[in-house]
Amino acid sequence: KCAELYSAAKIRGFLHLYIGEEAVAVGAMRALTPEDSVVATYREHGHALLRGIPAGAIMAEMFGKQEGCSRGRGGSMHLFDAKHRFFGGNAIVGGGLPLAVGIALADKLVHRSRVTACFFGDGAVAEGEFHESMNLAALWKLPVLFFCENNLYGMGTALRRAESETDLCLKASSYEMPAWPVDGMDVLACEEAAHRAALEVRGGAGPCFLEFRTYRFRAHSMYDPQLYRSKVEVEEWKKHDPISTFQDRLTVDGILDDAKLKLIEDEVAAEIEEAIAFAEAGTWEPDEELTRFAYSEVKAP
Amino acid sequence: KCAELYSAAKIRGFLHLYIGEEAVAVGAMRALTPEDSVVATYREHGHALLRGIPAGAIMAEMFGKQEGCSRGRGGSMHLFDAKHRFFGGNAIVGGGLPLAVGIALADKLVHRSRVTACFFGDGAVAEGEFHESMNLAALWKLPVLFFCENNLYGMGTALRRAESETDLCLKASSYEMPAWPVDGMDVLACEEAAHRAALEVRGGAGPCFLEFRTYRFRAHSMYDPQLYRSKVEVEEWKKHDPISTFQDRLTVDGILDDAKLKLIEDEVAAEIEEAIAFAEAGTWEPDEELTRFAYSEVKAP
Amino acid sequence: MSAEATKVKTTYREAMRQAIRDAMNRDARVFLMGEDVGAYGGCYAVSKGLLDEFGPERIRDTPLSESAFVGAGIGAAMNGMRPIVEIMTVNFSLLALDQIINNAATILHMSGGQFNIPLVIRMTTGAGRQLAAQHSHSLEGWYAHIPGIKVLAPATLEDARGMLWTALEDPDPVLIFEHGTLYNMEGELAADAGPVEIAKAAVRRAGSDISLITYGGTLFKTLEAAEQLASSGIDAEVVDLRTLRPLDTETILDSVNRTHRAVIVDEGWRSGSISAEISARIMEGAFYELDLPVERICSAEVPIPYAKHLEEAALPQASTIVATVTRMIGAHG
Amino acid sequence: MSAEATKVKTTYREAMRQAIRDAMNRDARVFLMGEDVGAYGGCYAVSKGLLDEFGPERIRDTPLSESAFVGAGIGAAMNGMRPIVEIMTVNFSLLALDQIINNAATILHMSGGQFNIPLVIRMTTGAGRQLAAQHSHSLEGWYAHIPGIKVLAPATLEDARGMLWTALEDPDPVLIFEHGTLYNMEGELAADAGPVEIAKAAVRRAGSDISLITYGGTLFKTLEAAEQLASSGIDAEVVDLRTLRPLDTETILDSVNRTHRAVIVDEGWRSGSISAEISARIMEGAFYELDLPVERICSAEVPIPYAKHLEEAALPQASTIVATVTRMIGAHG
Ligand SMILES: Cc1ncc(C[n+]2csc(CCOP(=O)(O)OP(=O)(O)O)c2C)c(N)n1
Ligand SMILES: Cc1ncc(C[n+]2csc(CCOP(=O)(O)OP(=O)(O)O)c2C)c(N)n1
Ligand SMILES: [Mg+2]
Ligand SMILES: [Mg+2]
Repeated sequence: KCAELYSAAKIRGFLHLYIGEEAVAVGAMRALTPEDSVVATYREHGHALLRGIPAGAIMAEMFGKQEGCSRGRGGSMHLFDAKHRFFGGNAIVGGGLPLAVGIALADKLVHRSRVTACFFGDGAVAEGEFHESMNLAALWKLPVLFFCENNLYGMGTALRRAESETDLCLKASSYEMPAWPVDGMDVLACEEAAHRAALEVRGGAGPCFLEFRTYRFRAHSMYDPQLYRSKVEVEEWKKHDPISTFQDRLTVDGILDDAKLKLIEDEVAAEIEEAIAFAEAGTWEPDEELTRFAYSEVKAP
Repeated sequence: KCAELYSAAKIRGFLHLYIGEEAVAVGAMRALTPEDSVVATYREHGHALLRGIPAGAIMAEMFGKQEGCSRGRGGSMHLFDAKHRFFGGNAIVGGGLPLAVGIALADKLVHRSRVTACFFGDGAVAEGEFHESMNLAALWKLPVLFFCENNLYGMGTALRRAESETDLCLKASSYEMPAWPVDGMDVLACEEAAHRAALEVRGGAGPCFLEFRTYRFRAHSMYDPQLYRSKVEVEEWKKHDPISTFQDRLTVDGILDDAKLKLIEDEVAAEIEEAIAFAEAGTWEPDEELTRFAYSEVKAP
Repeated sequence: MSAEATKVKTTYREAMRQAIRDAMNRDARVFLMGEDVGAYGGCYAVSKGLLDEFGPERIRDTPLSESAFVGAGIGAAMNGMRPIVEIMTVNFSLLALDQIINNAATILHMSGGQFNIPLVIRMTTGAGRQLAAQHSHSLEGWYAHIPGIKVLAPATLEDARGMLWTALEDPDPVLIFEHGTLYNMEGELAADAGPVEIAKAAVRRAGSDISLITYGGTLFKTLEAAEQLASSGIDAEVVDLRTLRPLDTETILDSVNRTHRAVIVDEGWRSGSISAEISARIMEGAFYELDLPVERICSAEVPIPYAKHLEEAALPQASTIVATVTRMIGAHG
Repeated sequence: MSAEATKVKTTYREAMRQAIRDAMNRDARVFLMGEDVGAYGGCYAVSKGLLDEFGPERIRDTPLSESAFVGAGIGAAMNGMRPIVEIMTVNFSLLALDQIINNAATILHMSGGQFNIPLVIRMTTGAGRQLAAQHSHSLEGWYAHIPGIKVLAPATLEDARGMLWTALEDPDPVLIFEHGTLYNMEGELAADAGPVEIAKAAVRRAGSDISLITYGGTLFKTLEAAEQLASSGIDAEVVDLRTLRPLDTETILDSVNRTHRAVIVDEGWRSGSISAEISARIMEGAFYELDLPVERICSAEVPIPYAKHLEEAALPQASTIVATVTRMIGAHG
């Protein structure tokens, strides 16, 4: 568990993307079985890793090597893995929600008790696709877990400058969809809430909406000068760093000590080294194969 | 007033479209000044007429004559009139809402105290453009009157089969937008509610949402076999026919008697005759002008 | 389809309905989803009666949410189903274009070949019914620009009946465009008519003087023109593209190599239409075979007007085709 | 722009920013609206600093609601304003296509000429930055199919600086496509540089052996290829289309009539690209002037891959242009 947590955290160091929000994916993913489906965004490295996609395959994908989980065709924003039922990082904000609705619809039509977890940010809530997907899922009582990672910003736009009503759970209610907020900086709270939601959804009660209240410590992307928020605000949130706070708790509870911590950190460091080595050793897909995968090469079963 | 009411009703006889819902447009339009703007749907004949577009120009438009209010280019679904600030019948469900938001934004930017009335049906509520437009209008506190004509059906789809939450006012609330339901079969109730809403919106309080609860007596369109609703249901609603009920009330109050009624009916009949005559007498735009109006012929001021 | 097969009288609409019924019976993974496909019976009555036959789970009415239900079709296809998504009219498909282009057309590629999308999207296209500028676009040729999808334009009863199942068997997203003026078309269809291949264009009328290349709603106007031309001694060949992506260049060049003249008839707006692509391919593949430049007869570059006479003037008509061909051949005996 | 005018060093990004600033100062009806144009400074930093200069009313951040804020731009334009709407990337414009095609492009016509829409929509287009298949489309040529809108593709600093104001003065909707690889392009611009006309294509390099017709992101690759060809004795003319709708056919035919050979270089996918339209127009207007068939160099028909080497292989490159031209001219002394 801690190893997951750590690796989910550290591996990101490579692209500075999910830092600060680790608790959400770590907690939420633990509510899912291998049979369930996951739809994610371009900020999906942690999710992919937690879903079980090998760190090496993810790293290789970012390198653009054909050993990558998307053969180097997708890159960091488009990690896919059919075996782990990871239906991709989607780089169109809101674009993954209709897919999740359809994946869940298929499960319902053939009476499978799977659930589909759909991760998206607070910024996606303004998109029409959010509205249409929420209504469809609720209207048809589909097994979708809408996991909203509310980090208070969509790029440089603060939630209060994007939504006339900033209580996102209220929005879910307007579709008659059960919804509740979760402390996204507390991994145990995230896990507990996700479990509860998954239980209801799996039982056939229809979709559920969770608002994970979290914060992005790093810039939105490499190019982001962060003119839109104050250092003070960021520092304030860093006090709630899900990793260090969880660490402290484990230490107090006597579960973790410096020796164990050292062990884990070494483990993670090694895993990262391995992943990078794997990616480095990866090969480039030959140019001749350029036009592959525009269309299928085999007939669908 | 009654003449309006009647003509709004009777003239539709020509295309069987708005019958049963007349009270909404009649009541709502009375809250607007000539300076205000109107955005409507393809079911806009009554609205256009009430807005002051001459019946002849509307009839000519349906005939496809160049004397029509859109020169015969738009037809029954696309009545336009710049002079009366009638920004068109829009035949994309939900497609008019973003336009209304923009029209209101322009008024706000130049500090005009105009309001923009946007009519749309219950079916439009499921569209992403509804969601995005409601949020923008509320977020920016724009002077938009969202007039939802809830006739319980979108073509053949009953509201309860289209929305997980059928209380449309609840949806408006999720954008922090004031909203209330109105008896759409009672012309005086419609007028009163529209006045109240217009007053607030004009005062700068931001947008307002009214749900006019009404019913479409006729088929959705000529082709509609109405397999989706029972005759009984239709008959039940017809008991609340806004015209006959209002007529009865006026008669009881001694405002209307058979003589006056006869007078009005003759007046309307004459108006319709005139409109038809005007349309008949209209001319066809020459084929040589086919490609006009793809682009402007004069520079914009 | 065997030649001796007994024929039955039917319409394009019924042929399409039979195709849906057939697909639903063949494969439990198939379901139909769209606005008013069920209780209303389909806005053009194509799916009329199917709700009673297959029930609301498989003949699924949707709210007005083009983007979400098209996206849901993609998701369902990724998760084992074979959805048929109906969009009432091509104009409304613009509301779902993000899902079609950013997801349906790219996911197989972005996933390095892991997730194919066996989805069929049907929609009505074209003008000719005085529905004005928001209900009369012909965008099938425009869609044909997008890699990752296939685009079909069934014009005959056989293709209305036969293309759907072949499209459903295709592992990738297939868009089927049904021209609104064809639904009421009556004709004879073999009682045992079934799936047809979608890889090749078809020569609907053999001829030696000029190739008239068209598809969908303009096929019959073109055939009519060909008959008129015949009476004045001009023997025109009529090629029905049938599939707009991928284009069957071989059949096109084959015809042009025999006739040495070509006119493309396309209801799309001229600039950037698929007629331009065909002209360019003839340029690239048969330049030295041409007796004279390839010409195009397309819709006028204006949103389709409501007035009947203007709408007719905006669209390709048999008379225009006859006049153009006569001029071209007159110029070169 | 006077020849003696003092030059200043600038970038494409700064030229575009200066154009926006200039427009905001010229006309109080102008405002900029889009995602992160204000507080964030623009996703490509084009509008950086303008928020402080003009305030949040006129440099207006929007939520992620492409359809609504593009539609709001249309409405505001219909009600007296001159909005500049920024869409971050061309792919996201697919979410607003209903508003662009069903409203912006049709309302003037549907209203019989009553409501014109003086709206400008700016967006980033093109590949070359490893952003993969959902951020790398080149759809400007595809948009050029739609009557009712105009489509601009500024490639030079002069056009980045000058096209915006001319577009704002246009009574109808104008789409401006800015290729993502150009923002950092540095160069000299006249200090007094201002509005430019948008009606004509420009010959960026005069030549007599062959016409290389291109625009936007591939202009400089084509000019580079022309230089390389010159060193091997082939004198290529380079035509920059600048405006994709309406196309300046005259300048194109003019060039081909002089060189008798042509290659079109276009980052769009080959099938149904604007390169096809240009080839077809040359077929129709200069067939008898051609020494050999017009060829096209376009992007491979595949969603743009992430891997750098594959992305490069997918796009037109100077080397491909040189090889193609050499082969063509080699074949015909
Ligand atoms: C439809 C669309 N519009 C705009 C963008 C550009 N964009 C990428 S991420 C982003 C912010 C999204 O914010 P949020 O949904 O809160 O996710 P977060 O990045 O905060 O995790 C934007 C505007 C996009 N990718 N897709
Ligand atoms: C985007 C879009 N989808 C579908 C249609 C086809 N259509 C026209 S009217 C209609 C029903 C709309 O219902 P509602 O909004 O309740 O308006 P009403 O007709 O009841 O007044 C539909 C589905 C359309 N015009 N636009
Ligand atoms: Mg966010
Ligand atoms: Mg309704």
